[in-house]
Amino acid sequence: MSIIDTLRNIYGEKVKATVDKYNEIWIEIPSLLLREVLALLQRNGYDHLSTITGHDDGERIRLIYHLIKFGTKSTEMVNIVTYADRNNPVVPSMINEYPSALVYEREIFDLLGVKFEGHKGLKRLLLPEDVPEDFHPLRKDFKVQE
Amino acid sequence: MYSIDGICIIFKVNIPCNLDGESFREGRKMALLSKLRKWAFKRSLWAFHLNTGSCNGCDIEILDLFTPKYDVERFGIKLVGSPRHADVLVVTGPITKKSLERVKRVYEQMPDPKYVVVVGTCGSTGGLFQGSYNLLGSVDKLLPVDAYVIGCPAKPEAIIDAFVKLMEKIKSGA
Amino acid sequence: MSVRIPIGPIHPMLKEPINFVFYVEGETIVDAEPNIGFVHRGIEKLAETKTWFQNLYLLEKVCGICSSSHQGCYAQCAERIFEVEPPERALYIRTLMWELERLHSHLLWLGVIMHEIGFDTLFMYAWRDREKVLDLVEMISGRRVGYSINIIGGVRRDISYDMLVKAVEVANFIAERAEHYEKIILKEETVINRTQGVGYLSKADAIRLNAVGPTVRASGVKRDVRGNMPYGIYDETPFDIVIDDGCDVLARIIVRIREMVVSAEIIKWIAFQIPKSEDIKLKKITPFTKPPENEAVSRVEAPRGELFYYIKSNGSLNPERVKIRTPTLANIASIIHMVKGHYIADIPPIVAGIDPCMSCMDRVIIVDVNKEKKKVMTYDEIRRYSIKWYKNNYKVIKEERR
Amino acid sequence: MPWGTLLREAIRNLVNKPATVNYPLIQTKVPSGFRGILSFDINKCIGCGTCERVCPTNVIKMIPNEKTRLKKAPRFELSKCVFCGSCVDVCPTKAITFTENYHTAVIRKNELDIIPE
Repeated sequence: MSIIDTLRNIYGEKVKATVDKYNEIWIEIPSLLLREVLALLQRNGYDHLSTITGHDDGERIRLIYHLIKFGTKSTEMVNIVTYADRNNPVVPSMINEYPSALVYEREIFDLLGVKFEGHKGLKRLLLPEDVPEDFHPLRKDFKVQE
Repeated sequence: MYSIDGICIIFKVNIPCNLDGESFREGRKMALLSKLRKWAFKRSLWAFHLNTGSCNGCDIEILDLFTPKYDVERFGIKLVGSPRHADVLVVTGPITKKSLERVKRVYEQMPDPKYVVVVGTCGSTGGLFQGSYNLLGSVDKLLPVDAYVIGCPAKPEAIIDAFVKLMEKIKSGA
Repeated sequence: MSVRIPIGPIHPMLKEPINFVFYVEGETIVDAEPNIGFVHRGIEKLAETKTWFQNLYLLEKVCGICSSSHQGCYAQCAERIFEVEPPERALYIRTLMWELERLHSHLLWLGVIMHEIGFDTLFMYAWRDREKVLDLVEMISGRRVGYSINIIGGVRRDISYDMLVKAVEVANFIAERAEHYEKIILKEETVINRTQGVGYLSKADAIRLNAVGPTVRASGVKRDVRGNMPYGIYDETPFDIVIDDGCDVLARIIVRIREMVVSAEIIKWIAFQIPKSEDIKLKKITPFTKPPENEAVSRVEAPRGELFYYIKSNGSLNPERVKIRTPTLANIASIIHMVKGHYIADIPPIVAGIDPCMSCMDRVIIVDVNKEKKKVMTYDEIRRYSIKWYKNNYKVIKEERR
Repeated sequence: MPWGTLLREAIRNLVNKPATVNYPLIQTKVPSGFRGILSFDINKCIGCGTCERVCPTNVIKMIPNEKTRLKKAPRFELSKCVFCGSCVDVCPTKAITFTENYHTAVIRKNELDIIPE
């Protein structure tokens, strides 16, 4: 696969890639490389960011960037997986590469508490303003108080 | 200041009425005015549709009532743009916390003889969204509800039934 | 100095409450800020507490109009997790329901946008024709809205011969009505005045802002999940992506009307090509089977654009994570870009232009800075104000836009 | 103004019959397979409780009852029901079925409940 080879020979072992049955490419990278890898992908034509998925699996917070490259003949789909520490999750923001990430990052900050450095208006998107500061419903240890 | 409620019914003028629902009923001796009110209400019910977090299924069924196939203007039921002209508040959706404040504001802006009809299962009992962190659950935790229409979404005919039942309830003076 | 206007309540005609704060200098809009969340019911958290089959009915209620898209996308994603393939006939029935839903959703939107600019007769006509699609869908699935026809591994109800005959009849009727509406709209000056050049989104901006669905196709970008990444049986159906390079609200109307004709073609093709076989669902998948532990992504072309689902399972009866991204969320960045530089009177057609699921409870407060007068208007009054405003000075604007 | 198409449309509307359904006087006939209010037949029920586990909105609650083999029968609190039909699909003895009754407008919420006698 072209994109996996380019990433491999640039970053070597730091990149783990798998292809699943429905030719979706899953690439795992450390969060430090996030901005470079996404800038590289955007130069290679992956210009559509479907969304950013945030998921708390108990030890770490997984962030998945779902990208699509609309080629003339074929369409490639790449999912970039990166991890953030659970207590103080900070990840570089993708606002200038993908402007539509403005709303996705605010949603993940609202429901999971991941801070995106470089995001201008990082406020809550979905929950009302008078909600307590550490109220992040999608965290695994979130209790519903009635 | 005692408001002349019956008069304001005839001219559809919203004189602020400081008598809340219960003491109005204690004021039974105003038989003439309540008869006037029943006669006035038999003709037309103006409805204001309020979406408190619904999935749009019931909202579209409510709006189907005002389009050619069901056309509830035959019974004088009209959708108004603001709660100040409305008699019936048609509420859909389990009240989300963010719209809680606005539901109260809309309910208080309605002139006093007002009724609430809840359309949809999630408005009546929370339905599929019971136990969610961001919902109040059912509408009757906040507003006094006069009629429920169960269904997800309710069939437009069932919503017409609810209006008919509401009219009968008004006629019997409840 | 820009004035801050919170917009709402948007007319009850639109459904899902969204609230925009527009920064306005005089009549032109300088900036906008979205404030959504009035309909946030915590579905993603609830989906983690319900079982795989219960989620079918929960996720169908994310949006009442494109419920079959949500359920179909979830079922398709779950089938990728269970690693099963539904039988051929089930895929045909599932695609038929997707296309019928696109018909009634586009007709609904055509009525909404016409009501936004004051053309109420077309609103009534569009919704009267929509009733025919709803009657057909009630016959097939047992309910007008929210058909819940999909299950993991196939479809719940089979489709009989006379339902297919009626489907072809409705498809012909809607295709003929779509051509009729297109003729009217392209020649009707009031519609052209209010929608041409309004809400301009150039092709480069549409790609940069990752707009989806008819909004991006109206800017000349050939992006449609059914065309680019065919799922289900879309690689066999006669399907071509409808695009228009008008880049404004009028182009979005035309794209949606032509899409209705394409959907009618697909329905007729399905009615003739559907394979005759008894099995419509996989017997081995029951409401109590546990999936292997993996994760899957699935995309579907909902009437409003690309709908995206990501599900991760940990092998138990409840999914570990269900991520939903609705098409309206993807188009919000485009609304903010499109609104800049337009008048207050253009807010209704632009905001309704991307066919968002929106209605709201706030009030519009327009603070007139120089006269220090505070005017409170509901969205309904803003519509009448915009129609009146256009009536008395549309000549000026016409020269401006030429 | 597209006079040609509008004139044709106006004449067609004059000729066609009205689109309005005169609902309360003429009860609309729903197609077969319509998902209306549930009906429950106690004699067919064996009390297995599968419907209780499968219902997404916990409408069904098993209460002790003499008539069924496992000595319990479902009680339906239909004000929570979303009429999805998963209980109808999963019931082994087809004790729960859909009726074609769509009159679900009620004054009090418990008017629709089905309690097995």
